[in-house]
Amino acid sequence: MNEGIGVFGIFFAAVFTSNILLTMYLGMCSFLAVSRHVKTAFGLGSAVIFVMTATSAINWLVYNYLLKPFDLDYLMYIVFIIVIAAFVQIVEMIIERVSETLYTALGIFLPLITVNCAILGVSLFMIIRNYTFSQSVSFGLGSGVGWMIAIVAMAGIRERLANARIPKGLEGAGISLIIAGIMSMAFMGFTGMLGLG
Amino acid sequence: MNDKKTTKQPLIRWLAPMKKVMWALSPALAASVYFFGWRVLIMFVVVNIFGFLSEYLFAKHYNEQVSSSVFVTNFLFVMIIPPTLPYWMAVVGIVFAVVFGKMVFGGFGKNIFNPALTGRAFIYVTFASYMTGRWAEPVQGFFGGLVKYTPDAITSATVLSTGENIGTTFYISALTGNIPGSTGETSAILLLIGGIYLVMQKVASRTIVIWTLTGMLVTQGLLFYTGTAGNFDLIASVLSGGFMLGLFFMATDPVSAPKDETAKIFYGLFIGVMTPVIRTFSVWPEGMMFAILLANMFGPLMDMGAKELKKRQKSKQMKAA
Amino acid sequence: MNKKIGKITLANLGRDNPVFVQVLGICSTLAVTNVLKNTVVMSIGLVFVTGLSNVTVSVLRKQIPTRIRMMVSTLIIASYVILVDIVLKAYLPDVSRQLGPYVGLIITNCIIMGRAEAFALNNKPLLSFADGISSGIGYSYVLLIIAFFRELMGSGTIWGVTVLGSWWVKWSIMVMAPGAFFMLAVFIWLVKGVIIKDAEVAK
Amino acid sequence: MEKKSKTAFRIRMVLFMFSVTFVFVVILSFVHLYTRSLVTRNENLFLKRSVLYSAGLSVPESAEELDNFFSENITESQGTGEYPHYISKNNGIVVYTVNGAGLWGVITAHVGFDSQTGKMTGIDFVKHNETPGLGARIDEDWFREQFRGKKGPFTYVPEGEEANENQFDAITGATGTSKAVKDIVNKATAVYNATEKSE
Repeated sequence: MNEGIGVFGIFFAAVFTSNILLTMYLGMCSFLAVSRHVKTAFGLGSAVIFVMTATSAINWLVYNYLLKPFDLDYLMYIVFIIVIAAFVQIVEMIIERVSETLYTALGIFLPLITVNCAILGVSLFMIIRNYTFSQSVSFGLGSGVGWMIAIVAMAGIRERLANARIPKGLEGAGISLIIAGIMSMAFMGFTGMLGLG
Repeated sequence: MNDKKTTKQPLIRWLAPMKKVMWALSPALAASVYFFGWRVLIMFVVVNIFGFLSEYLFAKHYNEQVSSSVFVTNFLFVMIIPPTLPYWMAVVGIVFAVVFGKMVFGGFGKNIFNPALTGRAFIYVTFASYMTGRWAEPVQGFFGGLVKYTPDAITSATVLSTGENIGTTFYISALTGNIPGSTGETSAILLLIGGIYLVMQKVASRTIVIWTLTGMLVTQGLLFYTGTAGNFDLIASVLSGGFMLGLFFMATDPVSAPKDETAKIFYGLFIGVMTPVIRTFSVWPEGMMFAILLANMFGPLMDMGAKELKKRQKSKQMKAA
Repeated sequence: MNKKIGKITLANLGRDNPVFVQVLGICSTLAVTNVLKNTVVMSIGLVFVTGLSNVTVSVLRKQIPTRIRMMVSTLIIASYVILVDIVLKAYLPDVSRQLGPYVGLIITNCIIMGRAEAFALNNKPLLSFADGISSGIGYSYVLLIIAFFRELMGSGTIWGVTVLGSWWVKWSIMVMAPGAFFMLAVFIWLVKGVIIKDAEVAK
Repeated sequence: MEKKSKTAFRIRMVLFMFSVTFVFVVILSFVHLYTRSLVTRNENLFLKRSVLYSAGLSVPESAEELDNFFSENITESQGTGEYPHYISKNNGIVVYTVNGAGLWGVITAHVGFDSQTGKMTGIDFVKHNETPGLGARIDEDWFREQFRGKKGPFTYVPEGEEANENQFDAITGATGTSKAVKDIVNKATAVYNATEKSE
């Protein structure tokens, strides 16, 4: 087990020093596609936080109590992706029945999440890094929060840029990449805090 | 796009506030020539040429004038790089600053991040050892740098990175500018005068200055009195590390700062709080630069939040009435 | 049939290149582009997975119930990625050790999913195979170009061999995260600039 | 009527999913079992190579020679101290297996010492999860080689200066990993010093 880093340290690292989006490029597709408006970005962000935290917990349990004892860890990828897909489907169904408002707020984003690389990424990283259960959950939560901060800030910037004259060829994805680059640079200011790289 | 406008307009569009910023910066810049030698002046010319060219190419493409804001960027950029930086690195920095910090966002008035700081952050991360490891000691003697091309003594550390030798002598040197550091961030008193002039002229936002200062003093105070910040006391932290320059000339940049007054409070506080935190805990103790860039990043959100807040208050008042 | 394959291949390599037109799938692989060697291995793995999963989805396309088609495609993709992972571990242990978790992340690469959804579900196996391989290659060469410049500027080396001597000051930002963003943005800018100009001339 | 078709549809869905999963799992399991011995063999060879490398001994290319050379020269010892170590029979070299917290997880390293001079014979990283191209550069030769013949405790080489006997070059842009390596070599030095004295 990895006792080197505390639960809070992992959370902090996942949000700031090693933001899953700005330093590992995970979740770029939805990041570029759904960052035009702050409101939608916020909705997707909260959905990601929820799913990421929950699936990292479930996947940790599945891995340590089902796959490992039976020596099946080579099937990890398949199992994880199915867990994520199934979880998203179930949540979608529950939300649909329980609350109309929540469904309109979150429901539309849920199908997008299955293909968000960041979700699977979190599950894979936590296994490879040998995190304990509580470490995994805080890693999932932190990565989700970090992702949301990045996408909401990006949406804010893009809303302001709505009428700006962006050079041809940079419109859309290009300019977002440049903004993400500068954001990633600004986040380097957090490097080394709490003794984390 | 075509006919009327194109032909007979002057190349550069001068804006009054921009001129004022340049006036306010000039004394400190002159002082750094005195402290660091004539190389600073050459650096200034080089940076201005390349900064201007970068903007000119874009402006030409769109058939527009070059806005005088590019010179403000050039001024600021020269002041926040070490006086001994190789010329070509400065060129990389200023081109990045103008192109990726400003022009790709649609030019003057549209940039999200402060261009000079964007350029500086880029070369700071790229050429870390040149930007952090080779500070020049100011040239000593009555004529100072006026008889020198470049300073002789190089030191690997500024006060910001070591936190040693802080005392009255240091305060006085920092106030006059007789300390190693970036070209223009050394002379605190001249920056202060320039800054106050800008605030009086209403070019720089008073709200941002006040709240940044408040946030900074409170946070630094907390860190200092709990012993976390070493022997870096309040006076030292205000006088050094480009805080003055950032406070008056970059945090208040009217384009990249929020427009709403309430949002400006949050913006100022954010910078004020983040600066000492990054200075104390990060391995890149460049507090002011990273704090302002981060604040720029969340600036649009702050504006939106403030608007939302006002809307809610209004609707509440409506209901009450 | 052959003509069609050629047409699709050309389109995927050029005008419809998934990276700069759709800006898909830059997530997982961008992270390894600071070293050319890793990028090559990742690209080979990716081309392999895209091609085979496209064929498989295409073969099964009439049987897959529509409601679970995403899950089925993901499952197929994941299986091929595991295959790549196992093969790397057994025959190229050094490479596998270096790439670590990033091989697994090929699964979530949006390009593979995107091609399976957009193309393989409606086309015959052979055609789908061509489409998968060519969009994989189209994607890879963009990454290779980016990796080439990042390694060259960031470390002064190509394929681990020092090319630029000691006179070269390494641009450390290039091996760090922001470098990839700027590099890709500049690349898209250049390419789109050219394509847009072409299109205007054609009109 | 409608209900029936719906149930039928659902059953078909589940069956389909099940069969596809089944087919793939069977294929993968087969490949996995087929290559498993190869994978463990690779890991074993890797470990041996790593021990020899950090002991500063020559590393034979072919697998068989490696096995022979290893068993001739190295004895594994779980014995004294909390860290497992390997001892080279003829040369008086001790190799310790040391763990340390890296940026993203545990870094395991083999650190070798020459018990006559007390200097390091080499270092090799067995397992780590550092970022490819950044922290993972600890696997590169220039980084590992610089430790040979040096003596801990270590500090970084200051910018623009030559390294002296107890300094090493950190990796640009990988502050966390560099610090982890510093901790690991210093820990290994401490372990070595402690066990040497007790013997």
